[in-house]
Amino acid sequence: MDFSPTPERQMVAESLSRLLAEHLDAERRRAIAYVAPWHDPTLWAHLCELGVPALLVPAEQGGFGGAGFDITTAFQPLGAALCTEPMLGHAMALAALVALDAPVSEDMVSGNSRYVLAIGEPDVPYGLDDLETTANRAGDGWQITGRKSVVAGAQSATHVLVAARHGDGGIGLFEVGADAIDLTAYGMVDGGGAAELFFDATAAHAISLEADAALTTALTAGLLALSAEAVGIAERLVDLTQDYLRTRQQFGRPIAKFQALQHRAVEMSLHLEQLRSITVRAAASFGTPDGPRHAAMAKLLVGRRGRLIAEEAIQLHGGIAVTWEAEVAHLAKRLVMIDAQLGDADWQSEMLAEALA
Amino acid sequence: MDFSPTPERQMVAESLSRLLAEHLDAERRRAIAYVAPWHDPTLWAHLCELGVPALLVPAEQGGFGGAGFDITTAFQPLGAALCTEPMLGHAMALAALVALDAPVSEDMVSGNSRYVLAIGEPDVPYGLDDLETTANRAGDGWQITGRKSVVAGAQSATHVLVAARHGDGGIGLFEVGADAIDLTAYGMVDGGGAAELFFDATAAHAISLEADAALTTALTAGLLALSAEAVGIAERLVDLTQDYLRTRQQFGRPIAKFQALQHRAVEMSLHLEQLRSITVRAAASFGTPDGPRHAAMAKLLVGRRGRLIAEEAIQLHGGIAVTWEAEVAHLAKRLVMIDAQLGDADWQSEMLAEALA
Amino acid sequence: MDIRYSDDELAFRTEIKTGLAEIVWPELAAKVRAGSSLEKPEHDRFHAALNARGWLAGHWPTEHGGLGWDPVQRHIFDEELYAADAPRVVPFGLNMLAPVLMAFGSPEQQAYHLPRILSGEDWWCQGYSEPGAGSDLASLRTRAVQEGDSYIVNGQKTWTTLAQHANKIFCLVRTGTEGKPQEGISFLLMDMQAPGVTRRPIRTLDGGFEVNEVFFDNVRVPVADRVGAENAGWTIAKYLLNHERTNISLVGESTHALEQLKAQARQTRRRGQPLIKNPHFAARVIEIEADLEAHRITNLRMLSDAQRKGAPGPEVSMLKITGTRIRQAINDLARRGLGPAAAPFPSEALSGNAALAAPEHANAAARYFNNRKISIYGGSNEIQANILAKHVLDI
Amino acid sequence: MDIRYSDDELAFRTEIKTGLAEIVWPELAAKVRAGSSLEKPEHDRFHAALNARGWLAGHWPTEHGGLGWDPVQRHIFDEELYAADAPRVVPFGLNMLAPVLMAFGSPEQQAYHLPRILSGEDWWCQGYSEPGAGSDLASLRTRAVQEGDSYIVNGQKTWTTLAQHANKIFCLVRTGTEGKPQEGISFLLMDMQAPGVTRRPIRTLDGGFEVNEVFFDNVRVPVADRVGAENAGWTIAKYLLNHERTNISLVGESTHALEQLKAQARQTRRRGQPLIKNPHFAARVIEIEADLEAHRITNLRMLSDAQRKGAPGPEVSMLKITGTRIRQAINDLARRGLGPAAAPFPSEALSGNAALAAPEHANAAARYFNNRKISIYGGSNEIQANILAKHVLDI
Repeated sequence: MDFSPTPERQMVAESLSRLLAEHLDAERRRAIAYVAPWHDPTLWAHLCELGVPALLVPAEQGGFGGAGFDITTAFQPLGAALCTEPMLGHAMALAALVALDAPVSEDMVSGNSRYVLAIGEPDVPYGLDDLETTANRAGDGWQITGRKSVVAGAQSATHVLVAARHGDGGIGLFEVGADAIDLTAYGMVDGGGAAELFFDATAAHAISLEADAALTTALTAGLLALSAEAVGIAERLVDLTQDYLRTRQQFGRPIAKFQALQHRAVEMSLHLEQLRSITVRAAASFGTPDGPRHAAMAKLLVGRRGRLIAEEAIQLHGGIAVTWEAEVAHLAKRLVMIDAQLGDADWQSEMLAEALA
Repeated sequence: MDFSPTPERQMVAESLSRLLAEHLDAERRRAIAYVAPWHDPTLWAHLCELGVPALLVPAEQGGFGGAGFDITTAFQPLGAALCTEPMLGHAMALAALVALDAPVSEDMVSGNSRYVLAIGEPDVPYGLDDLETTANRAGDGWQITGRKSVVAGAQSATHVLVAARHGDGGIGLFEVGADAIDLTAYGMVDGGGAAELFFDATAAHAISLEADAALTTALTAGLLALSAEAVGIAERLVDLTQDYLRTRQQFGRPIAKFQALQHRAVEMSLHLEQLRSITVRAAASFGTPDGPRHAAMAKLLVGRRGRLIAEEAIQLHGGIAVTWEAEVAHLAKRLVMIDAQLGDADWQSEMLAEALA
Repeated sequence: MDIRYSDDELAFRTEIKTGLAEIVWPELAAKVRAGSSLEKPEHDRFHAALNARGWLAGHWPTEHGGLGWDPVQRHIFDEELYAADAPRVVPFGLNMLAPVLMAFGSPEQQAYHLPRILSGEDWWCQGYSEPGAGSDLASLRTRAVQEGDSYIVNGQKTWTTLAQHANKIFCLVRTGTEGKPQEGISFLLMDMQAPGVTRRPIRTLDGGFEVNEVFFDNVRVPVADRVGAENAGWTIAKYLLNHERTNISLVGESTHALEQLKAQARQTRRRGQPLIKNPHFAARVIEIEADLEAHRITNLRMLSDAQRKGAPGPEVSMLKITGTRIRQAINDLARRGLGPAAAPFPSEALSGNAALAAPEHANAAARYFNNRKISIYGGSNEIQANILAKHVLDI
Repeated sequence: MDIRYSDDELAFRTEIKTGLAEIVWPELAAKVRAGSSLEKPEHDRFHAALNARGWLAGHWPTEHGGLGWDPVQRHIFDEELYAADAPRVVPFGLNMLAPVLMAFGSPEQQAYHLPRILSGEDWWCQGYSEPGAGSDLASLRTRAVQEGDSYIVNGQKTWTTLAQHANKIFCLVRTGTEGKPQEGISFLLMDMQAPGVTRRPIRTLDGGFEVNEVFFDNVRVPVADRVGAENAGWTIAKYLLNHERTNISLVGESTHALEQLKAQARQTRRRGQPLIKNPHFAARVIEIEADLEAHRITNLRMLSDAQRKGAPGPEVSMLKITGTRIRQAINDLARRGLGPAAAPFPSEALSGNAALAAPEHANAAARYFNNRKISIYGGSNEIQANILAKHVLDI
């Protein structure tokens, strides 16, 4: 048993952290994350040069990674830096294609093309079972009709992979060029961008007509990525809060001297430790039959305990934490809002419960 | 708006507290509550002399009370004293008969007869909907077949009222003499007694064949009584814990000086305040259309916050609280176990949710 | 025990409800429902309409031009404001400064300021908090040094709510440095237009602007504009904090927000049925509903106590803690109920066919984040817990 | 990162599993499942069987007759004990006194006592807590005064687990009153049969007997039976507290208890279906399962750290807090799952046709109440939080 990262992953993580420290300090991040296009194409290019997309792809498909711990290696530093580059959707698109053993283009591995995987819909934000978007044959190709909702990163994607139900009820995966889509882009309360995608007999190319399993793998990859992102954020929040307690003076002494606050700081550490461990568990299981189950557990704890960490970080900082200038505010917002991506805590709990009985 | 008790109820509550202080100190309570018949017939007689059963009956049926605040007036002091006299079952039986406008005997009002209302079954511990015990006509009378489970106070009842399903699917209320029933009596982990009641074509007398509404009223009265009992216990637990924090010395000072414990003591007070208020709410609504809803809310909060009060009382007392000699232990046990009577917090939540949609 | 409203109180409620229906115009109600910030003219128009009926200061004593509402009437008025989708009455002049003037102000100060508060001529804001002195008022550092018949004020205030609309500010300033830190504090009435006063908006974490920093650079304040004696500001501050807390249960606001939440959950569809039928979501709604019902009674019990006994005791700290928790729990659930649709800034283009939720719900995430403040300001919940601990543990 | 067990470790697990299947006899497993107290002969027989294979002291270093298991092996052994419905190994001699003797005892003490611990000839209990000194060991008051080559011991110990079976007790006693309170403490080995030692059982809140008070009235203890130097007991106590905590994650126990809970919830019927299908109950099970899975990894991470770095750090306080919370949450849910059927004392007549639940579940309420102790003893969770606060906040 060995809980240390491999030297290679350690090196990638450190390079990535350095890169982000250089190009995305807190002030710059605020300038990018809340203004269209809600990310920075230059920063995206830097991430690609470093090989972040390639890290998410196995060697057979032209990358140099693709394991669960590769995903966490990338997303934990991205989380700590509150990076809003549209890497999640790209990672999920890659995971779907890899799972289908479908061709992965060089441009996709290098990040020259930016992909996004569009699954959720207004009434079906989570899961695959009740999707309403449909695909119909049209000549040699397909036409997609329906709406995909709050697709993170879609505002700047060059290619969109769409999950849609086709004639015989199965769920297929279809590719559409971004410029063929009626798209409404917007910014998010926690930074970054997303879009509503409206399909009205929009021409598409079928990648697979039996994509259920591959989409489940992509969702698992997404849950793992979000959990790692959450760990990166939660670590920052815990650090900042501990620092603040040590430095902030009230009633003539550092507030870290107040036992009630001490115990609450300890609770935050306990939550964080659970998040770290369950994310390790999910990363180790990625690609095994336990992968989806452990990823769901990770996302469940991220939803529950992540919110508690975020709320306590704000409360223990006091007024300063509810201002736009405070890094802790933006970290807290992102950590809370992660819950609403790809299935919140209650959803994960329901999915896990179905397997319980 | 007036939140003070009427002078009459104030007087009854004080007399009752005095009576219990005289006859049921902590040591004597332990001697009674855990040894067959798990209550004290002499104490029962004293309670009846004071008019506790009569307090639960309206004047029209020969009592001098019967309102929601009469129920709480009786049960809150009974709770504070951890009295295990079988008053709950008697109160519920009375409430059912009153709701049916059925005759209430003088012996019942005086408490010379001890009644119990048997509803719950092994697979149907809560609610009326899925009851499996049946009643069949036999000549002029009826025969009951089935099992009633963990019927508190049944071990010492003289008469049993049984809820059973009859021919056309309705739920009726039937009376059986206690000596006609195959009964296994036992003591409870929180003190007091109960019994399993086995009916095998047991002869019974029909009180009503349409008892659903009356049984709902009886259950509402039971929930209110249990909530008031819980308030009485919770007040004692909060008092004892605050006293303990003020007196107990560790690390050279009273542990009340430790801020982390201070804040937890405050949390206990907040829980208690919620229990007090929701019980007032339920008492005020008893007999109105909102009665069942507010009683369910009260029992819901008793289940959730009562447990937290009990657990914190033990934790803040430390080791001493897990001993048999400690009053706090017995108070905590009873407060926790109240949750499992007549529908626990989850059950109440489900019932309330059904009305929500 | 009779916890029903009296017939008079019920009639009072009907009167208020009917009147508010006439006062609140549709655009105002829509903005309030959507949680949008109001413009100053909207505030002014609403205040003037309330004042025309005497309701703006209904809770003021009659000798000062009020109607002498008791705490229960005031609570009913508050509930009805929310039920009517009316905005909260801006409290700084009416509910905070006015009681201070009535208790500590000179007859001249009362005669001059109280009518101007009612008329809307003066919009007051509150200069209490400073950077570095949030919950710890004794450590405040803004200084006032007497020069002839004026004080010269230097320093900085922060978290000054709606200062962007205000022409006046009441401030706690340090006038003495001897004795205990809280002994050298005075209470000044200041003009926001005076030379040397500047304000800078603080953007809150949700992107909104409602609080400000206010800077004082050699601002001259007539000594006559001090309320109470020099160095007696601590007493006034404590009096005011207590008054500020009387309306802190948030029962009216939470009741209304819970109804909004239920409406939202009935409209939202998940797995082919309304969200309100999801057992987990429903259970959370139910628990809040039960907690709010209990809290409502606690509030009425304490109002009824206050009606009999006069000033509220330390138990009102309970109302603050429980009230803010319930309010925040509703905010949290409203955000969660929307799922991913809570994340977009609704201000940005989510109109027309791209709309993700009804306008009154779409702001759920921003409101959740913004309302993290309510357990921090007005004496943080930790400070309230300290107050309660002193009370219940006799320490 | 590779969080799988190595092949050697998997082989080790198989060996233990197979062996325990041979060692644990059916009546023992049934009693363990039902949570019943064991008689002394049952403990003795089980210990002897483990000792025959060398497993009783598998974690002892080889020079003292152990097998030198590393922390991971020890954890595997612990998990398999629970999986086999085997009782916990009584830890006082084996896991608490033995490491102290190895670290601080004289060669004579080691040579005499360690074999007697293994053989079962001596059953040790722990004399730490005193009335009035629970978490605050520095304030203990049992006194040992030297007289010739003996100490004369007077005082009282409490919470002495299974002292009813013990013939020996190791004690912290006060031998000095100067300096800091913790400086005058010594560590003594005492004979429970010595004149002046009396014990009195403490009944626990669930009605059981497992802890005791032990009284010392002029008990004579040879100075040779002191471990370490006079007044050096505090160092030993801290060392021992640390060792005691290494097994405190309760991962093995909780894993097994969670499986029992699920089995119970599959058997229990509510509203016409198994309780496990109730959304609320299932959600609680799921949350515990996720927490336990995380905690399992935390435990392995810390074991793996300990394997590399030697002694565990203050992070083990995390294992204590989280481990006890998870264990108590399972106890709580098992009790709740039974509903009213949890309330009767199963010892009283709930057999035959009156049975309310399978014997391994029927004790759920008593176990829940009894296990409130686990967040209190061995350094309460509040003490653990203090330790962690020092660590994370550098205070």
